[in-house]
Amino acid sequence: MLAKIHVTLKNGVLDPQGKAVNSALNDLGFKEVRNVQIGKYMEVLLDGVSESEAQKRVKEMCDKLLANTVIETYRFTLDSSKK
Amino acid sequence: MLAKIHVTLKNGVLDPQGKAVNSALNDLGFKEVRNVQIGKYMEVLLDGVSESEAQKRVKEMCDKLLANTVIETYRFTLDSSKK
Amino acid sequence: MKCGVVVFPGSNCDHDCYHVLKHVFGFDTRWIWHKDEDLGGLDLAVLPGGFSYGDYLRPGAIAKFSPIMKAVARHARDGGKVLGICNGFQILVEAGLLPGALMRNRSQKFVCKNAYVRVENADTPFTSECGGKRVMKVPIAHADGNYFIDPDDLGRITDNGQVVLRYCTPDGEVSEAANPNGSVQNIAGVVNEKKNVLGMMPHPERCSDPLWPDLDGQLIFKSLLHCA
Amino acid sequence: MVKAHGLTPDEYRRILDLLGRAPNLTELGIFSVMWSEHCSYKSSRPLLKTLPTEGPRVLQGPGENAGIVDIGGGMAAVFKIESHNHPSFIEPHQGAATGVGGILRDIFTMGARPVALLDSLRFGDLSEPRTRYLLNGVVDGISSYGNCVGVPTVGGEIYFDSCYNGNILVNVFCLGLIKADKIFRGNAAGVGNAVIYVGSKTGRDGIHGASLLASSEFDETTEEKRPTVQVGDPFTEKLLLEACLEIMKHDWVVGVQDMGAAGLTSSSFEMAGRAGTGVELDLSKVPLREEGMTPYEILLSESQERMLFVVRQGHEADALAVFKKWDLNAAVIGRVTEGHSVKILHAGEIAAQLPVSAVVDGALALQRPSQRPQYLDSITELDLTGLKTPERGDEALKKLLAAPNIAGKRWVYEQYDHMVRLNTLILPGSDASVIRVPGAQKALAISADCNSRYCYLDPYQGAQIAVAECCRNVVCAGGEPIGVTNCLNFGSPERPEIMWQFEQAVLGMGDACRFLEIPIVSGNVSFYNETKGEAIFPTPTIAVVGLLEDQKRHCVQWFQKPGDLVALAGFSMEELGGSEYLKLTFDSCRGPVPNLDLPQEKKVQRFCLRSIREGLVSSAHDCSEGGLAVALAESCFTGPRLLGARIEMESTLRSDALMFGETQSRVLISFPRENKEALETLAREGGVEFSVLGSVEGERLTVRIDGEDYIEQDVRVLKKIWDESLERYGR
Ligand SMILES: Nc1ncnc2c1ncn2[C@@H]1O[C@H](COP(=O)(O)OP(=O)(O)O)[C@@H](O)[C@H]1O
Ligand SMILES: [Mg+2]
Repeated sequence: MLAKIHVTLKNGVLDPQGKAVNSALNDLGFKEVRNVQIGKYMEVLLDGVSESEAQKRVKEMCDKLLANTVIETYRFTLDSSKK
Repeated sequence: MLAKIHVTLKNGVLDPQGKAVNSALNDLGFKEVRNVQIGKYMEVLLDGVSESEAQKRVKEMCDKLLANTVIETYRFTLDSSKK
Repeated sequence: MKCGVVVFPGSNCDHDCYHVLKHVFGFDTRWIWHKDEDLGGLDLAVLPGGFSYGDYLRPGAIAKFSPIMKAVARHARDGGKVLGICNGFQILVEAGLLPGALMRNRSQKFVCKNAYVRVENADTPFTSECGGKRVMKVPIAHADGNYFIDPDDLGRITDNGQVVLRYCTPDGEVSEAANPNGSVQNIAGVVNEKKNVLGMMPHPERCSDPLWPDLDGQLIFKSLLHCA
Repeated sequence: MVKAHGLTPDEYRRILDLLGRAPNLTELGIFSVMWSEHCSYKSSRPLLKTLPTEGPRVLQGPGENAGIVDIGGGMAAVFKIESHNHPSFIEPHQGAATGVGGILRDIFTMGARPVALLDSLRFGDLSEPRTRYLLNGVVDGISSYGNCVGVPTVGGEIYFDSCYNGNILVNVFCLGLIKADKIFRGNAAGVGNAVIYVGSKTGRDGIHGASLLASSEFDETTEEKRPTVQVGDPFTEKLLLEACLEIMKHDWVVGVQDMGAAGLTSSSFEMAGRAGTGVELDLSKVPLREEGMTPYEILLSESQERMLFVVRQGHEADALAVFKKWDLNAAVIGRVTEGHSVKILHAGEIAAQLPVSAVVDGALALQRPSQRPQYLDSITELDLTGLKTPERGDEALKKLLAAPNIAGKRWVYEQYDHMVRLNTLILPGSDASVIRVPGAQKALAISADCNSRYCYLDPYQGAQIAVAECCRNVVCAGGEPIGVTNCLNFGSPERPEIMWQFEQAVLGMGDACRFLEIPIVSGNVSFYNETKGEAIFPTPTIAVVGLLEDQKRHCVQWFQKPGDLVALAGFSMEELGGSEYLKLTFDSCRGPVPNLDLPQEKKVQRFCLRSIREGLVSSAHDCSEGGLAVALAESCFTGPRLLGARIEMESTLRSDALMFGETQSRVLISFPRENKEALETLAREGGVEFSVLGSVEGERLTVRIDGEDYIEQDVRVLKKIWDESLERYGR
């Protein structure tokens, strides 16, 4: 089972990285860029768990470690075709 | 137009961060975790560009700045519903 | 010797490099602002350590587009010398002036301490005073010093003598225990094919002022002087 | 709504009196933050007034962004310590990072270049996973911010005790250097002058971070719009730092203040208050990060990396050009006006208009009741006869060396760039760090200290000891203490027992500084460090700056040469109360704290400083937690070279008290044999007890007491225990 997890900053939280990349892109001539947000993408491979179990466990992993829920939110999908 | 970009390490490039998170998860009792890979997820908001233009421009942004093609690959999708 | 220290937004070791070049070695040294477009007849351009553009996205990723980098590339192509230290090294690999990439340390943490490096090739303008696999004690201070290069290129740069510094024990043994950041084959510094561009993670400018007991960094600057 | 703003009915009545009308919502918000404990010091002010703040070197005492002390040769040292405890408990990485950012701005706002940081940290039990998470996050946050800005973090302190389980402490100290005639202050002087905003755009970060919570005007959706945690942007801070120091070279810069707690509100009101002027601001001109922000939100936002400048009329464009060079947002947002009020415009309307003095000086100073806490009745005595003395000290020594409060802090300071800018003459790992003054022969020694266990057992004496120990650390590095800053971390001032602790600690600190003749030039108070009625130990963190006229005459704590003699300056008493040994071996936190005899302390420090200045000693290390035995062991193995020592002592004290007791006013020194007589003479003249204990030799530490072996260990083994203990808790 492969969990694909996106962790992004909550609304309104300053994203200094996104800001810097935004202005770098503008300076490089990509004037059409209006906003950039940078987050994390993780793939976690799980062994021998059912989909419903995985659902619960991955949520727990995110809450405990993968996301900093004070400033970040997360979402994930499960892909049971991957071993 | 919103470009959703995933930047991940190439195959064969050791992912020290993924490894560290993997063993942290194992230590926390998530014994079912077998592998973790960590990449970046970026959302770039573009003003007034057509889909085909965006396709070209975002690829250029990735090649030039958003990914380091020595170690990373990227893929992206475009969402024209976002302003 | 005419030297220039490039100041990027977020450069931190610019003053340190300037101080050592100018006041310890007496080189004719000046500042170069990253928005400048030429190097004005320098012998040596130094890209100092620090956090250019906050190291946001990837260290060196944004700085490689500063206007001055075109001039640095021209200077390198024409055989001028370029020394990139720490963040300077990261900028040089991002700009493609040196092979490989610098990734996050294996420990995931910033590390500031003394390291030992062995000089693998004394036949470069930066290391001519370091023959006999000289071991130097030089401070490191970085979070992204984990050198990566794919196996084919690794073979090529090794055969070419482009691997100039490797982390080692105080006795010069290149071992896993002496590797502070996970770099491939303990690589701490590389040169380009023509050997006029050196990138290194350790900070020679931090052990060159006689105010301190450790002075191994002087070897790099003395080599440059010797070659000039 | 008044209550939701954390104002009492009395305070609200006072607002009505001062204004002669009811405030609107924005104005109420302004009063609420400016009269909060954090900004107004309403509970602490009366006591802080008793502190000694003057001295011949003082160029700026408390009241400005930081204190300033003259170091001669036209140079001055600027320094302050500040807390970021609550934010760091909520989000350790960002909380600690923005703490570093805030204290840096306090220093460079005055025109000084920050040259060094210290961090003073307190965490709960390391066996708690939450503690380890907080520890890793805080260290990571400090490292990421300080390293990126390029200011070295050269030292600090770190303690663990269960009293901090629910309230960690993150105090950060910053030292800057300035030309004594180029000091900038937060003055909005000169009617017609421009008020310029520079730095990050304003977002909805941490509104009411400094005071209490929101108003009823906010609806349910507000929560998600209004993150309470501020995220630091060290890159912008670095640009701000360089731009500020560049612009301050011009004589048309009139005043500067950073936007810290209570953001634009406190900076504008305080600057007008100091200059006796008024200010008019147009909030429509403020660079905003988010859409639809109200005047209330703009005024109270605590977005980081922002400053307010007052620039002479006609030089607006010059100022903006400098900021543009550094890629910073900047805008002229107002003017200095006549009269004595701050007028806030937004979208062409008056959003607020308030008399400056009402806001800045109007807060009622509270005489909070104080009462000696009951717990003290039962824990201030210690019956030593009930405690069994071990035959030998080896096991106790090893146990102490592994204790997180004593073990080496390498795991922490290796994550900090402590060398950048090439000024760190003594790196972290010795009693105090030493920073050279570029372009001069001088150097400055800095240290931060507080043993809060002592303060819990006796806040008056504990605070005195914190001052004495901090000075002693600085002296051991060769510095003459010239200035103090402090960060007073306590529980809720609304509880009389806490007020009593606070009062005692302030009096103790003041008396010690007065006696040792060092002025307190800046500081910070952090109350409400308690969870569910459990307050932390009183923790008055002290930081001291010491001057070395000759930077070459600095001294380290570790032994230098085999053959050197080892001696103790000062004398040991049978004191185990409050010690780490008592806690570790007998699981007891009680007893009279070590005695502190200030005249004796002063004599020891003078002797120590003199012998370092005259080049007589090879090393000097103060005896603190773990006592003489730990000091000896550390002197053996903290240097670049491991060296053993052979020690012989005679004593009438219990051996464990002699070796592990924490008697104050003691310094362990080593020196070449030929200097013995000179040192003995100095000691005799200075009225200091001086006893040669043995010599530096071999690779083992052996201690014999009254002819019996007490400790006999391989120094390498001891070092390993001490060095590797803390990193086990790292991530
Ligand atoms: N949190 C910290 N950050 C950086 N350095 C630290 C920290 N804690 C301790 N150190 C360093 O470790 C050494 C020992 O600290 P400490 O045990 O507090 O010394 P002392 O008891 O002499 O005050 C000092 O050099 C100090 O600067
Ligand atoms: Mg000490």
